Order: sequence, then structure tokens, then C-alpha cells
Amino acid sequence: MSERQMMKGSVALAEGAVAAGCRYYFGYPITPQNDIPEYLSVRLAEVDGVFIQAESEIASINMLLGAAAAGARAMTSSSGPGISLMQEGLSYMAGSELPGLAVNITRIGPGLGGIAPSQGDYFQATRGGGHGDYHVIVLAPNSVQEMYDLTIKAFELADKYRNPALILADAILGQMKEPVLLHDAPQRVPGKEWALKGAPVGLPTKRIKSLYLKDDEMEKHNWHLFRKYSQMREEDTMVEADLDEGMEVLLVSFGSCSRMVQSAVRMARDRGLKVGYIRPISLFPFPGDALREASEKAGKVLTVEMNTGQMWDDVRLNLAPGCSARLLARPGGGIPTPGQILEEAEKMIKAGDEVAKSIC
Amino acid sequence: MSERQMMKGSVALAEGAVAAGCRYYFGYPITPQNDIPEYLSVRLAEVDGVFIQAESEIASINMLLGAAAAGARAMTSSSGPGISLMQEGLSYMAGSELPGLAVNITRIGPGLGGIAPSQGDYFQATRGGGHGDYHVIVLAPNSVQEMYDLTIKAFELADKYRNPALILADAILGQMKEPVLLHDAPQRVPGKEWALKGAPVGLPTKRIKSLYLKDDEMEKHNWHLFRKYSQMREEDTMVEADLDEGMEVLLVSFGSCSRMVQSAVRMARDRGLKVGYIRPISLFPFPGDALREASEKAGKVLTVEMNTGQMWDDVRLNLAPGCSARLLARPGGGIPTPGQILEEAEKMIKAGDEVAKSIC
Amino acid sequence: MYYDVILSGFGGQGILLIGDLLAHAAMLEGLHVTWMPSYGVEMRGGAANCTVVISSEKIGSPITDEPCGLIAMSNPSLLKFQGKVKKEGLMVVNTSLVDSQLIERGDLGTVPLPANEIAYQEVGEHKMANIVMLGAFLAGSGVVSMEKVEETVDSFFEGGKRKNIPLMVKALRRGFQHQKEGMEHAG
Amino acid sequence: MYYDVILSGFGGQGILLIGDLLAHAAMLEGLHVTWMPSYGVEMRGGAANCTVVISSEKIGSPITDEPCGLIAMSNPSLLKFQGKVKKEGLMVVNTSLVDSQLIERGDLGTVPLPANEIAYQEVGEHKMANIVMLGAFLAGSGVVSMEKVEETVDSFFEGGKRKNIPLMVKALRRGFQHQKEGMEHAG
Amino acid sequence: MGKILIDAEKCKGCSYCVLSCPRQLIAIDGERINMLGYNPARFNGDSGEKCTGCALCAEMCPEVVIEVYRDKKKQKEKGGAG
Amino acid sequence: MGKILIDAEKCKGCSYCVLSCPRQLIAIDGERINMLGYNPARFNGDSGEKCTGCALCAEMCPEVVIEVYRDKKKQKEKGGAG
Amino acid sequence: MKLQKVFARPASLAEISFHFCPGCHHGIVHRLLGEAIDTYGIREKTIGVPGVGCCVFLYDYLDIDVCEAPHGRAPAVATGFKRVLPRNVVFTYQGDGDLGAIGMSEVVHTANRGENITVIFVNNGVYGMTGGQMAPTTLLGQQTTTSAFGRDFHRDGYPIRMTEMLATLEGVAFAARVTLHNAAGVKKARKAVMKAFEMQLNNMGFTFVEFISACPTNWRLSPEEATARIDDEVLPYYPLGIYKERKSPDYL
Amino acid sequence: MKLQKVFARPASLAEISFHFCPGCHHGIVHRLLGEAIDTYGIREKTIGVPGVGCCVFLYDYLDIDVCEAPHGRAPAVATGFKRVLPRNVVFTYQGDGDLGAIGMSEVVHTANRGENITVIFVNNGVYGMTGGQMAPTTLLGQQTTTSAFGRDFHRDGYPIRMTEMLATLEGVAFAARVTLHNAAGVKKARKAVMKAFEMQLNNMGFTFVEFISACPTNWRLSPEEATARIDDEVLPYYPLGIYKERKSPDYL
Ligand SMILES: Cc1ncc(C[n+]2csc(CCOP(=O)(O)OP(=O)(O)O)c2C)c(N)n1
Ligand SMILES: Cc1ncc(C[n+]2csc(CCOP(=O)(O)OP(=O)(O)O)c2C)c(N)n1
Ligand code: SF4
Ligand code: SF4
Ligand code: SF4
Ligand code: SF4
Ligand code: SF4
Ligand code: SF4
Ligand SMILES: [Mg+2]
Ligand SMILES: [Mg+2]
Repeated sequence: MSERQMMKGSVALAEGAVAAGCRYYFGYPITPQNDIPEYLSVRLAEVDGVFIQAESEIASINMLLGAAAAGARAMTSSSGPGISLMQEGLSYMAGSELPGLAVNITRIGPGLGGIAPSQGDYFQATRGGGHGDYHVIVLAPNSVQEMYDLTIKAFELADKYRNPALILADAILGQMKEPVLLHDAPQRVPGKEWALKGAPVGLPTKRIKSLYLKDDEMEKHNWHLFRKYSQMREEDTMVEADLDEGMEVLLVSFGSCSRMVQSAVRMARDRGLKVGYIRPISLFPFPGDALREASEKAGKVLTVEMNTGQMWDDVRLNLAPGCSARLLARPGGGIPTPGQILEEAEKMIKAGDEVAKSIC
Repeated sequence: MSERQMMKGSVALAEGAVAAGCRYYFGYPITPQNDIPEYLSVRLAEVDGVFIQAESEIASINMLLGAAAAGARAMTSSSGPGISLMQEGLSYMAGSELPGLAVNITRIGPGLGGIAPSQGDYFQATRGGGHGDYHVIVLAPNSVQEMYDLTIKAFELADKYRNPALILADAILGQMKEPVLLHDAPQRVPGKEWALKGAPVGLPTKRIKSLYLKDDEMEKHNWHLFRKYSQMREEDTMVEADLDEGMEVLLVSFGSCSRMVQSAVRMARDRGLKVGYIRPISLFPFPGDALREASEKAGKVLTVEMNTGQMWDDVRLNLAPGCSARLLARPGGGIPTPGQILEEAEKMIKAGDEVAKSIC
Repeated sequence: MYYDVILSGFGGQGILLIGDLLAHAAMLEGLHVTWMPSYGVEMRGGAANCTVVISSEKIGSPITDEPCGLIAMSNPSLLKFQGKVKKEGLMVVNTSLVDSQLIERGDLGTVPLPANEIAYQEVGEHKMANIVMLGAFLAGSGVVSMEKVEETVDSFFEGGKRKNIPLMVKALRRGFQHQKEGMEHAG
Repeated sequence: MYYDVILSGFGGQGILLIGDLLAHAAMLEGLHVTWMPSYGVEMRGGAANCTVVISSEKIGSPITDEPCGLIAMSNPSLLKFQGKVKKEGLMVVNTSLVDSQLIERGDLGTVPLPANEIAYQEVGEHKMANIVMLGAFLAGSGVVSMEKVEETVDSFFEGGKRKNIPLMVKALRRGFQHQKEGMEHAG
Repeated sequence: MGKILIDAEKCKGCSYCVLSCPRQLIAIDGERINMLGYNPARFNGDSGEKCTGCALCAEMCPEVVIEVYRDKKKQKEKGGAG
Repeated sequence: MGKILIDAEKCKGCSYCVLSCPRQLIAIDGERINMLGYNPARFNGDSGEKCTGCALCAEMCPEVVIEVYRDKKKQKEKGGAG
Repeated sequence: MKLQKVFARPASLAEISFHFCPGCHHGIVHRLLGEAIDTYGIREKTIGVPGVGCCVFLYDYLDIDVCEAPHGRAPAVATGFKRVLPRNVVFTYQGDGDLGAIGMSEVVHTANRGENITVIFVNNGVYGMTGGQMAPTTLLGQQTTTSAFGRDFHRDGYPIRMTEMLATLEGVAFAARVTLHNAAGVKKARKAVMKAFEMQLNNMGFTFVEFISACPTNWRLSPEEATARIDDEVLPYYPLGIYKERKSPDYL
Repeated sequence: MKLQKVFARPASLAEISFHFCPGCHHGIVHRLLGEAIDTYGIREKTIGVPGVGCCVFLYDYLDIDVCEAPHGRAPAVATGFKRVLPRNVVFTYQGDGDLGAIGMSEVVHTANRGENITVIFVNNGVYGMTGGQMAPTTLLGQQTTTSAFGRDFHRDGYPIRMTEMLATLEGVAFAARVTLHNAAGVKKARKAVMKAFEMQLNNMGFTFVEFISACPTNWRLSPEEATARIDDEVLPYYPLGIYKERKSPDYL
């Protein structure tokens, strides 16, 4: 296992789940993520796991809810429209404090859209597309290796916080192959004393629920959840940064889009430009502090996204005061090319310091 | 009809829909909005309309999609969990550019939660809880009169932009009674040449869809939608403001919560304090310019919400530079009392100018 | 002018109705008014209460932490709300159903009113206890005139329910009178 | 060292496989590599292509607008991609299936290769045209050594498919040789 | 040969027990109002020997507030939860 | 008495027409590859009088690329879309 | 004469009062579940998954592990449990809105999968918890808060017979309709619950028990009138009986 | 001998090639719809609502008004249309994944409501468009990309017979299963489509036609082998016939 293997992103993600001790998959087919269920339908059989093709995404997320409540590491995966259908279930899982993994290999939206790479589901993922005050832990890989590593990490964080986690990737990351190093030692699944498995004689029976009707109970519960989210922000933000002494502009992007940005950074540096690069890996909790510090040094920030500007909100909410910010956005399957990015970065370097909130 | 009548918020909303020419209701029961379907089940029969109790919220939103595509003014209503289940359908409606009204008389979330008033669905409403780059027009009444007026307005805006609209209210607004003045002249429903009704001989048949597979088509479509949202921001933001010359703090809130803030403003002014008040009525498009101007004058901004801080993002994104901002948040059915609000406002007036992003 | 009152009791006692009548009368007086029921849990039975706010200015909060008045028709509702009533506010308690010993607020203009007995014996219909309470409240608070409430009662009901109007007016007046007398007595 | 190549043709021609072999060999060389198929629409049939990027440094974008090389096995794929190839890049075109007159880029080191004929006549198996093309590409680009690709072919297949390995090696070598000769010819 | 105990404070006065007793031994007590606000059921069979302990009343009690006692020798006939 | 026209450029070579012709008048043309990349079907009945115009081939053609012609007098028997 | 207690609250039924309205049959169903759990001695391995409806507080009443499910999704949640804990006993408890309307897909597919769980289905012909709206099982002509003029099949469709429909599925091991409106009915209902649990313990697959129940509050009838209505109007449309049983020990 | 055209493309079928794979029966269904629309002269008032699956491009092929529905929800969308436009002809076109899996609830309730629409149901035993995953209708033992070891009822449940199940519902006016794998079958299939549209035109309620179809690509068979498989394996489990018809003109 300790050799590099060429592997598809979706398969690496599935292997990550298996390595994390996940033995239960519930899901409904949808392009472009079918490699995950197809692979796991065979792979889980090898490790005495259970693969169920559910009748719908709603059934999937609720089977996941049940399996999670029974104490298992379990997962589902889907894409845009299917993830939309899971929002009620994710809200229930967050409300009932159940860990579990949902994977969104995004499509283009809104509607049926298309299956090209897109980052249009950022808001849904980070704001909680369901009802109520909650968040899902969101990790955004940008390589096949991270499809593997962050899947394991997602299970860990989900259990640490008793909160659902979501991997946000797209067709590029799901379909591409890169060399991957798989871990040798599979993870130990932690014991979960809160899980329901039936109550041995003498021990009290347990409840898993999100319904609180008595005065103040629900407000207390909401603040309890809020504290968990604050703790996440303090302890578990993840970020990759490649800052340049004296950088004149900072490029911000996540997921597959950051690969284009990395190419642009190389091109820029080849031309002697001083550019920095920062990539939020955890989209929730958003690495605001890291961004603030880096933006302070750069003074100018160029956000690059494959949507019409969603992380753009979080970037602007977390800039050092006085920074100028610009957005290079391409929705609907358009992929910003390294050349385009470089051009925008150059423009910013040349431009004055005014806050340029324009969208190109 | 031109006399004031005591009326429940939910009933006023339903009457607003009828006045707007809405003749089709599709919905599934859920507390605390059952007054709407119960009332309309009788009221629509009087005006030769159609009331269907759908088997689920998913069926409801998709019946709405069909009725909208047939050119009718139509609506659905639900609460938190049900609205979550409608996210896929709302995304499709936005993607297919179909007007229609969804009403969310919110509950507490996440999960099953409770039915007390709450504003925890702000993110879902304004960010598009479904997949992809889209927004729903969101109007937030704060009185029974507005439950009526804004429902009519929501239908108008939905048709103007061929985009779904949502009324965001809660148990307070749905259940309270206030005197209401109903309009005398019911609205004329505009003709919709794009709607599908069968194609007369000689005319081309039509399509309503959100699937775009050819290169660039989907990117173009996304930018087209984006331009509509920009136009909304320019032409159709709605705000109520009660600013005070030389105000020392600006209070921001929406919906039922703004009623508590209005009481606090009165109490503050009775004590000689200079406070201003601003209320976004359209939550999407968010009245950023109005807020920026008002915040510039006040310098200090206190946001009051019945959640753990959601509009808080939009407020911070639209403050005049250098403003200090604070959040008074009460989630889970907790209602900030006028006294509490006043206290916070006084604290801010006394405090220095530092940006105070704390959450109390 | 600003007045807020909490009306409370068990479900089925007609609490929401008298709140409604009061609010309606206030509207007819040309005042601003809100009527806000308690949003119960998704289940049957239990307590029922509502808040009516009446003001000459636009009303902010339709709920209140410190009401000017309280109408209490059950033990739990008295226990829940009497501590909240404003100093020197008004409390109308139906002692036919509420244990007089539970009344603790001495500062309030409280008249113990055996509304069920009054309804039964003086009005001739025990279901009118809530209307008796409303009449007493009107006497105590003076927030809306008796005429407007009677006008409201007359315009409020349709069809078969109209036959109760004379009884209701009687109940209102009996309640009003008892309260007046009780207050004079106390004063 | 940086090299990116687009491999393209119809579904069923084994385009993704030769991309896979190339990427695998690059990995065995210790290089960074990405293999990226085109994400087709949700339907059957049609074009198939993939992009392989090979580099001595960490790879940013796994797709490319201006590839160093192109392997084209169908008319539509030639038409779609030839305009994008970098100046003086490499183009390997299967003239058994592609109309030579469509070749427009004179600046490229293009060798027209009748891969199907070569496969059928020289390798003895017409299904090896894709492998022939890969061999030719290796000769033209030099991006990965022939040894590593042969090593890859040997480690890549399991079970029944292993019996084709000798034929594949033969196809690789025939393609390699044709390209070399063609280039000398042209040079 | 039998008797029942009704926990009248928890009874909701639905009258199912009244309807189901083959010997008419139970009645709703119109005089009494219990803590929950209902007129509870009352067992009228204490004096006589009429109650058979058949438990039909208990089977029907939605609040599960009826206990049934019976002569030992008849016990075996009864299935259920005893 | 009948004949068919196959739009060979739009045929996908599924062979359903071949299988369904009671007179075996249709065959897949292994020599030809059409624009779509398939070996199309070919009607072999032109010379003789074998084709009855029964349209069974056309009924089965998923691409709807077969037109059927028939002697006028027999036409009435045929239901369907003609 | 020494009297012995022959009928009492089952041990696994907590000692607190139900929130149900007077005459609501949900209480009897709860008791029958408690009895079955006690009888088979499975309190330690039983997991209850109530849907959302008047049964949502099941967790307060039954002293077993309980997990709340979103409205209509209890069968999916139960599937998750059962696949992780195949040796536990898992049941759902659902109303007719929960199971017959929003949860139609989940129950049909769970049944079709032959999932080895038990579904307790309380058919009271209305949405009790939310205030008496029309349910998929509401009878034609019946007035509810959303069918003020009576259910009309042109607009509202027909009352669904869930047991009959599910019995057509291969995956179903046991499907029966019982009633609670008289003591004889309750005794049969108990047997059906026992049977369903027993079959689950024997890994026989999906078991389903539909209970014809009264919701006096939303029928706007006294409990006594509600009892009569079940005989006169409900049972003629919803015939009692075992509609499917994989092996057939004759017990009803 | 003067030959006349007796069979040609229906006028309402656009002159462009289908995207379907060779031997896919979707093409025949499209043609039958075109014929029915032409025959009744209802191009001007017909609205098609395809689900998501290989039929999603219906809008490219049929020259009628077409509205896309989210996966599985076509019956709800069609309900919206029909209630607004009761005099138009509205049909859905759905695959077995679309209708039998994710869309189960919508089709059952639309059928139960007796909604006056026609549902065209293409049962090819797999999820064609997404690459051949197991469908609710996949046969036991059948290998698909998510049932590599063959469908196993312990894990995956049983193939659902939708027509039989829907036929139990009161609201259904017509429910039939037809096949497309031979010319005789296609002729009966045409009659079923005609009947369904005719009944809709006569306001008779919900009409449903299930087409047994081949997906050679995902069955990994040649069209010829696929034809044989329908006879040998598919039809024995899915018997053809009319399962429900409100009035019964004997026409099949
Ligand atoms: C997604 C969602 N939709 C709607 C509701 C509101 N709701 C709660 S219970 C219920 C129906 C209750 O009826 P039933 O299932 O028949 O149970 P009963 O109360 O009659 O026993 C509904 C619609 C909800 N909680 N969640
Ligand atoms: C909500 C949602 N889930 C999943 C999908 C992906 N999807 C598209 S088509 C399809 C199934 C296609 O199978 P079927 O309905 O049998 O039609 P066929 O292609 O076989 O004709 C699926 C699962 C989707 N588009 N939307
Ligand atoms: S046990 Fe039988 S006889 Fe005795 S009271 Fe109950 S029902 Fe009557
Ligand atoms: S059945 Fe139970 S709750 Fe009903 S009246 Fe009798 S004892 Fe009371
Ligand atoms: S029309 Fe009949 S006989 Fe003629 S080719 Fe077609 S199937 Fe054969
Ligand atoms: S049936 Fe049609 S598509 Fe198939 S081979 Fe014959 S002509 Fe070609
Ligand atoms: S509302 Fe109906 S179902 Fe609910 S507790 Fe009351 S009687 Fe029972
Ligand atoms: S995948 Fe199957 S259903 Fe789809 S077009 Fe191809 S053969 Fe037809
Ligand atoms: Mg019910
Ligand atoms: Mg299919």
C-alpha cells in the first residue's frame, strides 16, 4: 500500500472512506459521481461492509442518519440536485448532532444544469442549505491525494464535533487521475457512547432527537451548536498558503479552481511578478484569520471562483481593513485559464489601491 | 373592502395572493402555517381557483413549477423542514426562469426544532439553499398589512423577473391579528408569452428547461441570471428607515424582530437617545446602498436578529468603511426584548469606535 | 395612550375570543392594536393565552414582558403571569376557577371575580364567564369604551351565533358593574 | 520539464487507455503527472479525449488550452484541437481514419501515421492502432522513455488481458519506429 | 372474582372502559374533576362480586390507567401482558 | 407490391429491421460505414416483388428511418401512422 | 379469595401521562408495543423510530432507545439502523400523513427491499398533530380543515389502502390491518404486533401492521361517537384482516 | 403498380437523429407518441413532461410544448399543468429510475388522485443515462454497475412491478404493460398509447402505459441479444397485458 498509485479522484475518495473505517454507504446514482458508488459497491463487499443503493437521495441521507445514530461511520454521495434534496436530512443530522459524511461532486446549477466542473454549491455547503441555525463541516480538496486524505479527515472532524461533514469537489477532481499514496494503517473508529444500540439492563435508554419544545431548551441547544462552530473556527480551519515576500497581490481560490491559480502563480513568478496564493481547504470553518493576515501583507486580493461569486462573500468578510479586492468569476462550467488569471493579477498590480469590487 | 379589518397575518397573506390573481395553491400541512392552506381551501373555491393538498412539499413545489410554466400565478407555503425539501425545485424554477411564490412561515431549526418564531432560515432564503448560482427574491414583512401588500408585490416581482419569490415570515407574523386595509382593485395577471399552453398552428412550440449541455451555453445562462440579480439590486430593493439627525447608533433588523426594535427605538428616544432604525424589506436583493448610507451617518451599527447571526453577514458586507458593528442575536425561539435591545444600543453609544464584532 | 394586556387560561375557556373582541373594539375606536395568541407546541390541549396591545401610536412589539393588565382564568396562568404585571397594573382573576390564595400581588388593582357564578346566576349561561371577565377588565382599565365593545359584539357574530348577543351584552355589563363595585369597595 | 498532451478520438478507440499508460509510465519515472478525461454529457457515444500533463514540478492545472502535443484519431478531434497545439509542438495523426487534407498546421512536427494499417499489417491485430499511436508519440515527444512504458504495459494488465502484452510491446515499437523514420524523412 | 383499580387522576374520561365492560361496572363520575381537568371514570363493582376480571376495560383504556385483579385460578386463561 | 426506403446515413445498424422482415429482404451492410460510424441496413428487395409493404421493419426501427411504400389497393388494411 | 394482578402497565411503558387527547387510540398502540417488548424480553435491543405526528413523543413513553426521524422518513432511518445493527429489533411508528403521504416512497421501497423491520402504522384518517387536515386515508366526503366541503375524488383523489398496496410487494413478509375500537379488536391487534415482532426476530423480512384508530379531536366527535364511526364508516372501506403472511400460523 | 407511402415519420417527430444508442427502444416510444399526437390532431394542445433519464431530450424530438421536470417529479409537474390547463393533453415520459425509484411517491399519488394525465413509463431495467446502475426494476441476479454480483434480494430487494401496484389504486383508469421487442408488440403498444390518450381526451382519469424496453448498451448485449433476453428473462417476470381499464373495449 505504501507505493504511489495512479487513481481517479472518486476512487481515492472511496478508498479514503474505507481507510477511515467507513463500512456503510447509502446513495442514489447521479453523474458525475457514479464512480464512487460503483467502486464502493464492490469494495465494501470485500471488507464486510454494506452498500445500499437507495431509492432516492432523501432515503440516502436518512439511512445515513440512522446508521450514524447507530454509531457507525457511514457516508453518502451525490451531486447538486441530489444534495439539494438532502438539505432537510442534513439539518436534522446537525440538529441531532450526528456525524456522517456527505460528498458533493458538483454539477452546474441551477436546475438540471450540466455536469461540467463548477463551484456553484459553495453557499449551499457553507451556509447550510437547510433550515435553521447550523453548519456542516466543509472540506474542499484540490488533488486526488486530498480526495483521499480529506475524506479521512472529514470523518475525524465529524466525530470530533458530532456534526455532519461534507466534501465539496467537482468533475475535475472526481475524474482526474494522479499518483496517490495510501496510508498503511487504517483508522480506528472511535467508540460512541451516545449512539443507540439498545440499552443494556441497568443502563438508561437513550434518545437522539432535534425536537425541543420546552421554554428556552431550543435556544440553549442553538447556542450549544453555535459554540461548536466557534470551536471549529478556532481549532480546525485548514488552509494552504504560498506567500511571497513583498507580494503585490494575493490570489484566493479553492478546490479545482486553485489548480488553475497555481499554474498562474508559476507563470507570474516566471515573469518576476510577486504574487501570493492562499487556498481555504476547510470552507467551513472558513480560515478567516489566515486570510486576514495574508491579505494584510498583500494589500490587494484577487478571488478566483468557478461561480458568480460565492466564496467572495467570505473573502470580503475576512479581509484586513483597507485591502482592495477583485473577483474573477466564471460560472456554468467555464474554467478560468491560468492566462486569464495572470492577466487579472497583473491588472490589479498595476491598478491603484481603491477597493475594486468589480466582477469581471 | 376599503375598511380596516382585524385579520390574522396568514389570512392577510392568503388574501394578498387572491388579490394578486393567484388562483392555484399547492401545499402540504405544517405548523405554524396551516392557516394559509386551511383558509385558501375555502377561499379559492369561491373564486373558481384550485386548491390541492399535495402529498409532500416536493410534490407541492413541482406542481407549482408546472402551474407556473403553464402561465398561472400560483403559490405554495410551508415552514423550515418543508422549505428545505423544496430547494431542488426552487433551484429548477430559478434555472428555468419560472415565477411563483413560496411562503416560509419559519420554525426553529435545525431539525424538527420547534414552532416558535425564529429567523434561522435567512441564509437558506437569501443564498439559495439549493444547488447552483441562483437567488430567490425574498421579501420580509413585519406587519399584517405587509403580509398582504408584500404578497402582492412578490407576485409582481416574480413575474417581472421570471424568478421565484419567497415571503419570509414567522409564527408572530402568521398568527397575530392587526387591522388591515385590503385593496379595492384586484390585480391583473400579466400575459406570459413564454408560457406553455400548447402551440397554435403556425407558431413554434416552446421549451421550458434548465439543462444546457453545449459548450458555453450554461455559462451564458448563468451570466444571464446574474444580470437579472444585478438588475434587482438596482431597481427593486425595499427598505424602511427611520433615521435620526445626528444618530449615534443605527439599529438594523428585519421581519418580526424589527417590531421589537421599533419599541426599543421609541424607548430610546423617550430617553433622549439619538438612534436610527433601518429595516431591509427585500432581503434579496439586499438594500446594501441604503444601509451603507445610513451606517455612514451613524458610525455605529447594532444588528438584531432572531438567530445566531445570518443577516449579520449582509450587514457587514454593506457597511460604510470604518463603521463599528455589533450583533444582538437570539436563536431558537428567544425573542430579544425591547429592553435588551435598548441596553445594547446604549452600550454601543457609550463605547469607543473600535469595530466590535462580538456577538452577545 | 398605550395599554397591553395578557389574557390567559385553559384552552376552551374562550380566552382568544375575548382578546379578539377587545382588539376589534380598539380598532373601531380608531386606535392601533395587535392581537397575538401564544404559539403552542404542535399538540392538543393545555394552556391558551393571548396578548392585546392598544395604542394611539404605531405599535412595535406585539408581545410584552410587563403588561399593564392581566386577565387570569386558571391557576397556572395566574402563577405564570402575575409576577410580570406592571407595578400598580390591573389584574382580573376568575375566582370561580382560581384559588384566591394564589393572588400575591397586593399592589395591583385586583378584584376577585367569581365569573362563572356571575355568568350562571346573573347572566343565566355559564359559558359567558369569559365575557364577564372582559366586562370587568373594561371597567378596570377603561382602555376601550363599553359602547365600542357592545358595537363589536353586535358586528362580530353571524348567523346562529347572533342569538347570544343579548346575553353577551348582559354578561359584559354584569362584569363591568361587579368590577366597578369591587374597586369602589376596595378604594 | 513540463509536457502536456491531448489524446482524442471516438469512444471505443482506446484513447483513455493510452493516456492512462502514458501517465502511469510518467509516474514510474518519478515525475508528477495528471490524467484528465473529458467529462461528457450524460449520454452515450460520441467523442472521447483526455489530457495528460507531465512535469518535474507539482502540477497546477490538469487541463490545457495550448498543449505541447496532440494525438488525433478522428476527424472531429483533429478539427477541434489542431489549432490549439503550441507552436512547433507535436501532432500525431492516425491517417487510417483521419483525412490527411484536414491537417493544416505546417509548423508542427506532424507525421501522418496510418496506425490501423500498421496495427493490422505489422502487428497483426487491428485493435492495436491506439498503441501504435502511443509509440509514435513517445518517439516524437521523448517525454517518457520507451522502457518505462513497456514496464507499465507489463504491470498494468491482469489475468486474461496479459496475453496481449507481447503484441502491445510490438505495436509500441512499430509506432515508435515509424515516427522516427518519418521525422528523419521530414527533417 | 375480580376488581379493577382506576388511577382517576390520570384518567381522561374517554368512557371507553365504560363502553367495554360487559357488566356495566364502570361509569363516568360527573361530579369529580381531576387534575387534568376531566371527569374520570369510577369503578362501581367493589361491593358486589360482579367484576369477572376479564380486563376488557383495561384493554380499551388508552391512558393505561386501569389495573385488573382476578381470582388466582382463573388467571391462566388470560394472555397478554399481566 | 411494396418497397421500403432506408435513410442509411441515419441508420444505426441495430438490425431490428433485419430481424423483423418476414421475407428476409433487409441486411446489414458490413462494407459501408455511415457518417454516424455504423454499418447501415440495406434493402435487398428492389429487384423482385417480394416486399409486401407490411411495414414490420418500419414498426421496429428505433431511428424511424424506414419509409414503406405499398400497392394502393392493399393500403386500407394498414392502420397506424401512414 | 386471593386476587392477583392480571393486567397492569407494561414495564417498558414509562409512568407518565400521554399527551394524547381523550379517546385517542395512540395510547393503546403504545401499550401494545410495551407489552410486546416485555413479552419477548427485548427492551435491551429494541430501537424505536417514530415519525412526526402525534406519535413524535414516543421517546417520552417507551423506555427503549429512540431516534427521531424526519417526517415520513422513519423507514429509511430504520434501514440505516438495521443494516448497522442486524441483531437488534427495529420498528417505526408512523401516522397516515407520515407514512401514506410524504413518506410513501420510503415505506414502499423499504417494504420492497424486504428490510427486516416492523412498521407500525396508525391510520386515523387525518393529520392529527397539525390540526386535522385531510390525510391520504381520509374517506370520501369526510370534512377536514382542508376539505371543508368533504373529500372529493376529483380534486383530492381516493383514500389509499396502504396495507393492500404494500401486500402486493414481494418483500413484504407480513401485512395486516387491525382495529382498536373495541376490546376484541385490541386483542387481535396485540396478536398482530406480537406476530410482527416475532417474524422480525426470525429474520423473516418486512412486517407491517395498520391500526384503524380514532382521532376524536379532529373528527370533532366524542370518543363514543368516534367508536361508532369506525364501525359505520371506516371499516367498510378499510376491511380488517391479514393481507399477507409468509408462513401462515392461523392466529387471528 | 402505383406505390403509395404507407409508413413514414410522424409529422410531430422532428427531423433530427436521436441521441439514443443503436437498438434502444426509446426511439420507438417517441415515434408512437408522435403518431398518437398526429392521429388525434392534438399537437396544438399537447404538453410533454419528460423526466430525467435518456428521455430528457424529448424536447428536441417532439414538436410540441415541452417542460423539463426534476428527476422523478414529472407527475407533479404535469399535475400543475393539468390543473391550470384542464383542456390540454398532458403526458409524462419517465424511465424506471425516474418513476420507480426517486419518483415513486409522485406517481403513486398522482395516480391515486386520478389526475387526468397519461404516464409513459419506459422500463429498461437499468439507469440508462447515468451508466447502467441497478434500477428498482432490475431483475434478480442481473449484473449492473452497482450490483456487480447480481441483484440480491437480501441487499437490494425485489424488482418492482409498477403496473400491478398502480392498478390497485382507485384513481387509475387505465394501466397496461406492453413490449417493443417485436413488431406485434409494437402494434399493441401503439394501441395502448392511443387508448391512453383517448381516455385522457374523454376525461377518464389517470392512464399509465409501461413499455418493456431494451438498453443494449447497459445490458452489454447486442440489440439482437437484447431482443432475445426480453423474451427469455424479462417478460416472464413482467407479464404483458391490461391490468386495469375503467371501461373495457377489447382492443389488445
Ligand atoms: C417535512 C415536514 N413536513 C410537514 C411537517 C408537519 N407535520 C407534522 S406531523 C404531520 C402529519 C401528522 O399526521 P399523521 O402522520 O397522520 O399523524 P397523526 O398526528 O395523525 O397521528 C405533519 C404534516 C413536518 N414536521 N415536516
Ligand atoms: C435528483 C437527481 N438525482 C439523480 C439524478 C441523476 N440521474 C439522471 S437520469 C437518472 C436515472 C435514469 O434512469 P431511468 O429513469 O431508468 O431512465 P433511462 O435512462 O434508463 O431511460 C439518474 C439517477 C438527477 N438528475 N437528479
Ligand atoms: S375487568 Fe371486566 S368486568 Fe371487571 S370492570 Fe373491567 S370490564 Fe368490567
Ligand atoms: S378508558 Fe381509561 S382514560 Fe378512558 S375513561 Fe376509562 S379509565 Fe379513563
Ligand atoms: S415492408 Fe415488410 S416485407 Fe417489406 S422489407 Fe419491410 S418487413 Fe420486409
Ligand atoms: S431498424 Fe432502423 S436503425 Fe436499425 S438497422 Fe434497421 S434501419 Fe437501421
Ligand atoms: S390530535 Fe388526534 S391523533 Fe393527535 S392526540 Fe389528539 S386524538 Fe390523538
Ligand atoms: S443508455 Fe440505454 S436507455 Fe439510454 S440511449 Fe443507450 S440504450 Fe437507450
Ligand atoms: Mg393521522
Ligand atoms: Mg431505465
